[in-house]
Amino acid sequence: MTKHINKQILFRLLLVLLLSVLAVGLGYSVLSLPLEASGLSARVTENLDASGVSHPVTAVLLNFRAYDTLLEMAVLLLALLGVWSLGDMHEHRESAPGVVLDMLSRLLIPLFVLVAGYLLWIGANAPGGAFQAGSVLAAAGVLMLLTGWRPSVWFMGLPLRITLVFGLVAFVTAAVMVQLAGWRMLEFPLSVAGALILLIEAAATLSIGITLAALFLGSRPPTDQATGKRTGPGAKK
Amino acid sequence: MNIAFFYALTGVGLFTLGVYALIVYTHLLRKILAINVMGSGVFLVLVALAARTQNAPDPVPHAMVITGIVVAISATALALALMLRLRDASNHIELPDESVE
Amino acid sequence: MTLLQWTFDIVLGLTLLWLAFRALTSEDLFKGIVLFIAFGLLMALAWVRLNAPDIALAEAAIGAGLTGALLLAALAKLESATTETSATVKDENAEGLNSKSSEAQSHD
Amino acid sequence: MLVILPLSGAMLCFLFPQRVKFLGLLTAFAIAASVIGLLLQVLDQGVQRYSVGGWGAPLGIEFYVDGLSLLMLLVTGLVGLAISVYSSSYFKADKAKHFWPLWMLLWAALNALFLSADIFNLYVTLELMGLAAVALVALAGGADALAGAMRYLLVSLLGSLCYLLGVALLYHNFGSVDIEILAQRLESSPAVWAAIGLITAGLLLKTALFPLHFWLPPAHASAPAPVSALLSALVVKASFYILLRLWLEVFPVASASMEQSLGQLLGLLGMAAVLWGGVQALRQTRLKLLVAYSTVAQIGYLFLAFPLSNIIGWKAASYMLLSHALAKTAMFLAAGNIMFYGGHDRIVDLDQVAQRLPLTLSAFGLAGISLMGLPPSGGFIAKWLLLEAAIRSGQWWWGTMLIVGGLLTAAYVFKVIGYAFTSSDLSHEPRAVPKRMEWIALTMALLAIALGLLVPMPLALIEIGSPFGESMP
Repeated sequence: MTKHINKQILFRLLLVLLLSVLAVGLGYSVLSLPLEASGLSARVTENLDASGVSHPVTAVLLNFRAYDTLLEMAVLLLALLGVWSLGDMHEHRESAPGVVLDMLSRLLIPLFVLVAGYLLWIGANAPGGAFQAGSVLAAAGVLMLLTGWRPSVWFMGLPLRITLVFGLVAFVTAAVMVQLAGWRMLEFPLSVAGALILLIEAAATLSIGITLAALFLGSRPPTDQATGKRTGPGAKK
Repeated sequence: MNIAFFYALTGVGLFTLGVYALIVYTHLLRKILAINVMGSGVFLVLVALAARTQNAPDPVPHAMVITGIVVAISATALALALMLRLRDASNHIELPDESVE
Repeated sequence: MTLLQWTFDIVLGLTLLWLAFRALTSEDLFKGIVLFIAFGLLMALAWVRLNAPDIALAEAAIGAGLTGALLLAALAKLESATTETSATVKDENAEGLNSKSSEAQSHD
Repeated sequence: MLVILPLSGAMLCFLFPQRVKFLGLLTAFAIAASVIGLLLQVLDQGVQRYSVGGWGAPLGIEFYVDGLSLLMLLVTGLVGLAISVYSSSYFKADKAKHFWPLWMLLWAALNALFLSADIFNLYVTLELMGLAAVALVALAGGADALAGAMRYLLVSLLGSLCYLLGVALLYHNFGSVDIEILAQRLESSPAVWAAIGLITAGLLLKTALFPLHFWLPPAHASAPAPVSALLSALVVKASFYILLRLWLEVFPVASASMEQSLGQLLGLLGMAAVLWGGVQALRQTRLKLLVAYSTVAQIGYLFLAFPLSNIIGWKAASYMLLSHALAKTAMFLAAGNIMFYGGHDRIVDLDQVAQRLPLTLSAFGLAGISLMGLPPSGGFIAKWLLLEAAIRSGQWWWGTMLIVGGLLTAAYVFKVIGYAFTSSDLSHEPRAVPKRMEWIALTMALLAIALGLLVPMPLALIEIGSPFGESMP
């Protein structure tokens, strides 16, 4: 046993040594970078007018590099699919929410939803946007889940799944539509760019919010038997 | 030296710290934390270096990091669910030791 | 750049490193997670210092808030089940040792 | 289009779990058709470049299709189609509901990866691919599969974060994440070296080259059979593809001498992988673990091209990749059939499989021939090219590896086949294997052999856009 531990200390020391070398090397290489950034800010500013929004980060996320964002929505959906595919965990019994939490959530949830809406709207011109708004929405959802609230069984089937993919669907539809209309994939013509981006962002916000809240809930909602379609019998526990 | 570089170095530090914890600790929750710390380190490098100039910082890395943060939480959620399932199935919160040669 | 800003940045950076270290090495997992959430909030502050308010918002909401909630929920589920079943799992999370030692433990 | 299609398929499958099988198969055929469409287009017009969103390289993201990426897309299409058909019989309804959307997302990630010419976009596709693969492994359920999936997830995340840090350094040095622009601007600097190191390490981890292979056997062996086939045939190759791409186009500019020594190192690791994987495969008592270690060994061959670094070597590596993808698909599917039939995959108890599943066993044997590198298989051509490359570059000793590796492969393939011919009483109640699953495995194996007869076609294809540089000096 002691020999084991000795070996382990040795192993750790070696690791620390190795990683320090790595850190110093990386640090050196970071410091060796030119002082002037050679990034793309100039180009972004140049093309900002053509993007349909005036906030540069939103322009990059939803126009210049919208394709990345599209794939990222797919990643988020994938995470949820992955979690659901793991099947049901055994149910974790929650303690009844205290009065404070209950009161607090009554106050906070509408506020969160408002903030989410505001963040979404402002995203075109100032810091904010779909991801921030979506996560605030998710926070509201998590609070609701914490107070013991569960969505109605009716919602857990197809409607929930539709909401979950809504953002990605909007994105993909936009991509295909502009292509059908003769532009390139995900090329948003200036006249409609602003509206289109807002639309995609709104859909994305909703999906992100619900997806994140669903991730918090963990396992798959208890409806949705193999027969699918209708809300499963005996879904109530 | 510029303050941006200082933050970038902090990022490098966080990255290495994460790698260390990822390798050394066996509890899966800790490994997941370690991955998250590593991620934060990488994001910090990415953004800090964008702020090297006196002008407005480069927005492209910012967008990349937002993408990265969402990817990170997706991965974390999947990892946590996997950990819970693994515990249900095997009653362990660590990985079996088959790999260490 | 003023001296005050420099000091602030340096203190912030070092605190970040220290918090991350504490979060990863603390004996108690719960404490570790709480420290990690604090780390996330300070990261948001760092983003603000780096002129990246978008990321600051995303980090505060996603990085600290939701990740923290996910982690805490997972920990709660872990522990509720652990107390139900057996104590074998319990001692391992306090143990920061390499997998080899836990194997050795299970042998004796 | 190649990305949008599987994405839409995934969403449809997710929305309508009752019809997953139909929707999944429909999407699979549609994807295959559009890959062929792209093939015709490239054959007609040469290299394709497409800027998504119409912004052009430094600002927007670009697609780039040359011979190499086309070849990868074709393999993906072919293997993907086979897996889709196979899986339509393999999974029961409750698993199928999860399998199809995940698989479609994985397919989307693979296509996106092979199309992309943007290293940050590649990071996103890597993550999408990794998470999808992990979720698919976990689909098998059971402690082994879950542990394998967990380890795979952690390794995969570590790999992609290393990669991302490398990307960050490159971006901040040269202000672009487009491969072509980087290739023009790159010059040697410490940051570039750090970036190359990080990216290479991250991708090697994901490709499971020898000392970093530890996660592969548990993950690949415990996954459901079609998933194992996907992982070994495609997912591992995807990170290898990125490495190859960057190594060929971006990194050589940095410094020739450093590249030489790094290449030698990779070659040595590859050699170790061939030996270690072969020996380990021989020692396994479970069929799927054996096949998984065989993947470790075969990945080693891919890296033998790095020290040679001439055009024939690269071609050999691509050919190896192609034939291994097909042969390994066949092998894992055959193993899947055997497990489906007997309920286990203990090699010693593979009694009478030869009589009862003749098609499956022939598939296994034929795939084995290709892996061993016997003529007239695809594996033979690949090894032949590799040998030629070794001799041309005056490093013939790499060639000896091919023989040793081939012998090891022969040993473990015959070990399985030998046991399959023994006759003893069945310990399990056998379950009938759908004919479709047997035929698919055999078809893939035959294709792997046929690759050896159709050499000029893939080689001509790969020449498009000359990804390996100009021909013969």
